[in-house]
Amino acid sequence: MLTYLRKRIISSAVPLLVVVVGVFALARMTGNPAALYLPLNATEAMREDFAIRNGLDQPIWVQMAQYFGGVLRFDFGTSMRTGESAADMALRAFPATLQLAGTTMLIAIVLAVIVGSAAALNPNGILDRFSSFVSMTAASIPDFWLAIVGIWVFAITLGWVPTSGVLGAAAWVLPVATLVMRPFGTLVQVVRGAMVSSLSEPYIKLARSKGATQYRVVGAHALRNAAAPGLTVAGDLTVGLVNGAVVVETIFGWPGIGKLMIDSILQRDFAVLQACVLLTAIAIFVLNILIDIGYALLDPRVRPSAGARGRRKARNEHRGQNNTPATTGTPTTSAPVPTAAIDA
Amino acid sequence: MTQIQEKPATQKTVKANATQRLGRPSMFSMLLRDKFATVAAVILSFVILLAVFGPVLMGELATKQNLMFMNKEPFDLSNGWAYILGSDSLGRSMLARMVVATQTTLLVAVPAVLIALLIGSLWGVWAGYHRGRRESISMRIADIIMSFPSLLLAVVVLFVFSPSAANIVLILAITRIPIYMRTARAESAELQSRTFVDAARTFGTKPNAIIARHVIPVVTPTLLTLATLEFCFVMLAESSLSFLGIGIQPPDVSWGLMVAQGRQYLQTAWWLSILPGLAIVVTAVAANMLAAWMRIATDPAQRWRLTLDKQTKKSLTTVIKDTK
Amino acid sequence: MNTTPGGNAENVLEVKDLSKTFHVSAGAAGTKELRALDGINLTVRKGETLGLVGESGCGKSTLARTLMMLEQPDSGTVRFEGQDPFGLRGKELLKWRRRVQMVFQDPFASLNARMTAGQIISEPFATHKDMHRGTAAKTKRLNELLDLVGLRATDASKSPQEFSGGQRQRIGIARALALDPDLIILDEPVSALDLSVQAQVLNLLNDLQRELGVSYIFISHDLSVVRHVTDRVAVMYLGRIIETGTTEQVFDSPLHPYTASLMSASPKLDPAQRPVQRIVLQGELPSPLDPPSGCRFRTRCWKAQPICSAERPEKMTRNESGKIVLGMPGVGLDNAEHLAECHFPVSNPAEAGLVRT
Amino acid sequence: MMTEMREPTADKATANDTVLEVTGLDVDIRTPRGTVRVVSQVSFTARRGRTLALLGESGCGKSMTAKAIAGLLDPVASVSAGRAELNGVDLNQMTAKQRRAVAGPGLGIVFQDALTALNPVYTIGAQLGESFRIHRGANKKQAKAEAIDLMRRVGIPEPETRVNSYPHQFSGGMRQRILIAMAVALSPQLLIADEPTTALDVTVQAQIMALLHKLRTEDHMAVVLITHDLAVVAEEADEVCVMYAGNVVEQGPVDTVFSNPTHPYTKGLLDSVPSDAQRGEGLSSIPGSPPELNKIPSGCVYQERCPLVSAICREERPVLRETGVAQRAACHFSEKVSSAKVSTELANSFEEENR
Repeated sequence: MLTYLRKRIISSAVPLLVVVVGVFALARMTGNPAALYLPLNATEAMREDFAIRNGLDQPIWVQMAQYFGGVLRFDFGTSMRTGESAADMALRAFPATLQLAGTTMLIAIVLAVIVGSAAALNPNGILDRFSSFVSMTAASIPDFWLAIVGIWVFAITLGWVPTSGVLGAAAWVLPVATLVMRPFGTLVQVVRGAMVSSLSEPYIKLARSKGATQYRVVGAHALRNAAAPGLTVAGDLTVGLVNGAVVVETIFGWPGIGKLMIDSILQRDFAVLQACVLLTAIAIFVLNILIDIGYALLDPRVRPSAGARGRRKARNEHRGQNNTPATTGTPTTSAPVPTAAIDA
Repeated sequence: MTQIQEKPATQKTVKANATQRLGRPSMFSMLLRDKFATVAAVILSFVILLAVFGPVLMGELATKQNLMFMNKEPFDLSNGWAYILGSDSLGRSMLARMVVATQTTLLVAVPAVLIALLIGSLWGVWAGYHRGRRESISMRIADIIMSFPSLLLAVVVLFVFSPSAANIVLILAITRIPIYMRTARAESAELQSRTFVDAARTFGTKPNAIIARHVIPVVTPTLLTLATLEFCFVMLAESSLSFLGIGIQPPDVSWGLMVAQGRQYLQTAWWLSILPGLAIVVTAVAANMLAAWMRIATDPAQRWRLTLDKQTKKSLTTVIKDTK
Repeated sequence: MNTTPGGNAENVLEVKDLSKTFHVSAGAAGTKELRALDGINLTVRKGETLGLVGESGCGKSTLARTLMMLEQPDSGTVRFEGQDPFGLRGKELLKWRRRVQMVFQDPFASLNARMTAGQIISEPFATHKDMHRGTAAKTKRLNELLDLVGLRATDASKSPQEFSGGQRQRIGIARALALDPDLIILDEPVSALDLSVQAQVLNLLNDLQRELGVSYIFISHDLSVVRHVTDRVAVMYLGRIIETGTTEQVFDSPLHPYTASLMSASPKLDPAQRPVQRIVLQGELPSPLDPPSGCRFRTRCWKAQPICSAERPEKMTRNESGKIVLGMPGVGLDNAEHLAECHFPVSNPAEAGLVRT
Repeated sequence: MMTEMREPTADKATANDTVLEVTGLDVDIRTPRGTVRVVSQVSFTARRGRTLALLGESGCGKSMTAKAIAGLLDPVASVSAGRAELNGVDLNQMTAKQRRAVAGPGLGIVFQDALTALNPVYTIGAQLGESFRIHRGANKKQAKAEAIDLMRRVGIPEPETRVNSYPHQFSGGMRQRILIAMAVALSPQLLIADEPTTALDVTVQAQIMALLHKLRTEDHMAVVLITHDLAVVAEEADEVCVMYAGNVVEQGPVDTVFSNPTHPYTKGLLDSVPSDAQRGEGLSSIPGSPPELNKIPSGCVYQERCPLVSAICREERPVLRETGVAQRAACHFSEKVSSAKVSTELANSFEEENR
């Protein structure tokens, strides 16, 4: 298991590095932020002093060397806006996003598994139509508009929930509801597709031939095989969730890392921006590793003994199968009637 | 006794089968069969017409400020058809602005989808066919782009290189290339191992000829369906960028921008945000439904569903119902 | 019919010591060597059908793909009418491609569902443009081919789904004949077909050989079919050819214990042909990743002795009087017809319980 | 290592050892283009300690018949008529609960392709032990012990260690043994083997057939063997039902039917097998191909390919009638079949005319 982990860390460290260096270079190209922080009539000397203090006068690769030197010593530089250490600000904002994303994904996965399996069991039933309708709308509604409609209906007209802020359970309802639509919409179709295909596999007939009850056939045999593809897509969706979080945090004033990132970009607060980017990239990197481990637990064929090629092959198979975004069948024609073998 | 229970439905479909044998039933006749797809096609063509001719028709109506008509209620005909959808905080007609916004939104979304489709598919097919190192490197690059939230990447890039429409198209295209690449690679890798491709190799066909003759015709329908789905995603991404203030900049107008501008007036003038948002949703749902129909129409194994006339469709649903 | 050593006008194909190794990644321990072909020697005479028999995993298909140049061998030589195809490039290679064609096992997978039968059969002409210039010549040739394989001209516009398994295999054969080859490699051509349709296709292949004089390499795991169709047979086990000879010799008086167990194991319809005692091999096919040392069959052979694991057996034959003649290294046995690689070959059919005395 | 050739059990069939009695079984499949009958009026009897073969080419309904008896039909298919009595109790009338109770102790089924039939994400021990947990309430540990005994019984080496391995870590032959072990776990009276060795090589096939034979005699089970391989039927089965387009066209003891076939299709099949006799010359092949199941003609199902076809065959479907000792065939001219070498001369003329 360890060699597998070591290999996995090395192979995904590269994307992490590329992203951080990329952001570092891009941020530097926005020109000199002095204009933002110094009063308009600031003299040339004050600009000079500001540049030296923040090390902006050095050539770019020197700045990069200094920065990464600092990173190794956990010194992520200080925010130009508040003077605080960038790392503290990022770490303070991160848990809020983590909780939001975590709750949303949890709800999305649990709902998707229940609704998805039920939809697979009775094709074209109410749950099947409901799940394809939800995944259709989820893929078609911009999350910021959904948030605004939510506020307009529930906060303003009905007044059940506050329009923003974090205090109290009610404050969580709208943000989570807005964020959960897209992952749930995609995941429910993936689980439904995986369940339909695993229910048609011969090992289901074998289980039935042993006299297993419907509950055992679906719960133990079919669901376990449908879990692996679901997990791969859940991983991709969590990355997408950070997109949604940025918008939702801005609208609901949620003190998350998404909002911090947007503010630090708009105010060109490089240090904080880089700290946030690094933290998000690390989180995604850790998430990918967890998914791979979970995947190996679920599907023994991809365990290390099956060799790296087997692992990548099995995962690509699932990813290839499920990566088209929300596969939304129109309610009437989505019923998976098995085309009879005798179809002329 | 005859072996099969002939039902009137089957006679009619035998005729349908006959047409099928003469040549594939035309896409158009299949479109009419699925009422959801027909509605979607109508909406999309209306939106496209609006985008092309709208701004010319509206002329300067969209920018003429009329301080007498600030924040007018929509749907009250008293103040003429221009204000049927109400007016914004500067008294400009919502109808006119939304029509002009259609053009901007399509001018961003369509090129972005086309660029991503072209680059992503060709790169994916090439990587999938040749496999080996080329495939793994391409997949690593795709993973890098996919492993970072596309919106944040866009925000950073757009902030660095001033947010003009061209930049938005570029960044939206780049972040969506991996989606096409993954699908194209998966399908091409599977196809290149098929026996009829091996057969083509045995009589000396060159890889590019094989790709053109065997791989592309199979991959194209799937990718077109994906592109229609992506059109909806890219449109939402553009409006999110505009909403965050880094997308379309005033004086240009886009639906996302209108929603953002209307946000502070939510209590008093709800329609400033709600109506443009509705336009996005309607267009996006239409694109989604068309994509769902295309998925079935272009897949030979599923196509028969669309050739059934009403009579057989009823028996199809009865078949489904009592399979439970 | 004796074969003189070295290049011989009569031989369509001569293969000497052909080897092919795949590098398979096996878990954390990096890659392992899979010797799919380990020193293959083979000759095919003009107008002859050579059978290639062996169980799954013995390398039959890899050999076919290598002969069709879909795989690059590591060592060994292939002479096609005196010419080495692996040395050819560009135009020359394209010309050589016409002379060897292939028919595949699965009639459903070997035809592109989106093309019509006519397009499938004339696809080779798209690459060999100089063969039949102009559409008129192409259609004439197409109709010729359709007639040759027992299909009607009107079938050209139909798509593969509208044909039965047998008819689809005829389309595959027509495509293989399109470039007028000298040798066709048939990779399990009838295994996927039903019995009644199988007989039709076998008859067709027989008629084509008589009419066009084309030679076949007939790969199959179905012994009754091989016995009926082939003139000579080569038996493969784990990447090596362990016995070759005329079909009668190999089927009726096998030299190698593995061949004997194959003949004995396969169920027979005609009670008279059933063996007195059936040899049921124990154990499983060893993994090609680490094949047994010396003779590769020793782990399942009931006659195995210590020498079998020590040295790889030399070629040997049985002379007219039925005595076993061991080939000493260096003493060529090439002129012998019936060869096998074994230290303790089966002396006579009765010993393997093959013949009901 | 050398096993004696098995003589087919010739003891007289007594009434009390009838395990499975199938009479007039019809199976329909609902497709959007109307209902299609894939199994029509199939009747046979499987006796304890004997093997009955359902022989036929692909699409003849033999697998569908087996699935109907085992109650494993796909949702769109259903048994529309007939009885399948296991020890006197009609399986078709059973409730789902009763069906589950009999699946395992009463009836076991071995599938063809072991790679897809085993659940890839569970260990072999868990899957083998499942029958004991369902029917005998065994806990995990007991189930595993039973699994190890079963693996040893079917000849899988080092069962103690391999019980925790996964299906993809076994070879084709081993996986098939595991499937057989699962089917005979609770020593059922009836074992249905659906093409058990089709996906296997000759040497492994011989091992599996030997194993099936051993288990049948040890547990004196009745075996229904589904196959398209005439040689396997000749060596392994005691009785045979030849099926074509959903109908039984001939049935009887294997030796009688194969030495003296009384239906043109059986005769045609026997002559299509490449045997030593006609080495080199053309095989006598049956022209055309089996009809598609939704285009089966009225009258005799074999009329389109039969060399003896005449007017009566096109209108009236022949019924199974006595044509020899315990031998029955569904043909209007069955006496003409065994005399001439029917399939070759007439077949060729037939082929010319239909070309």
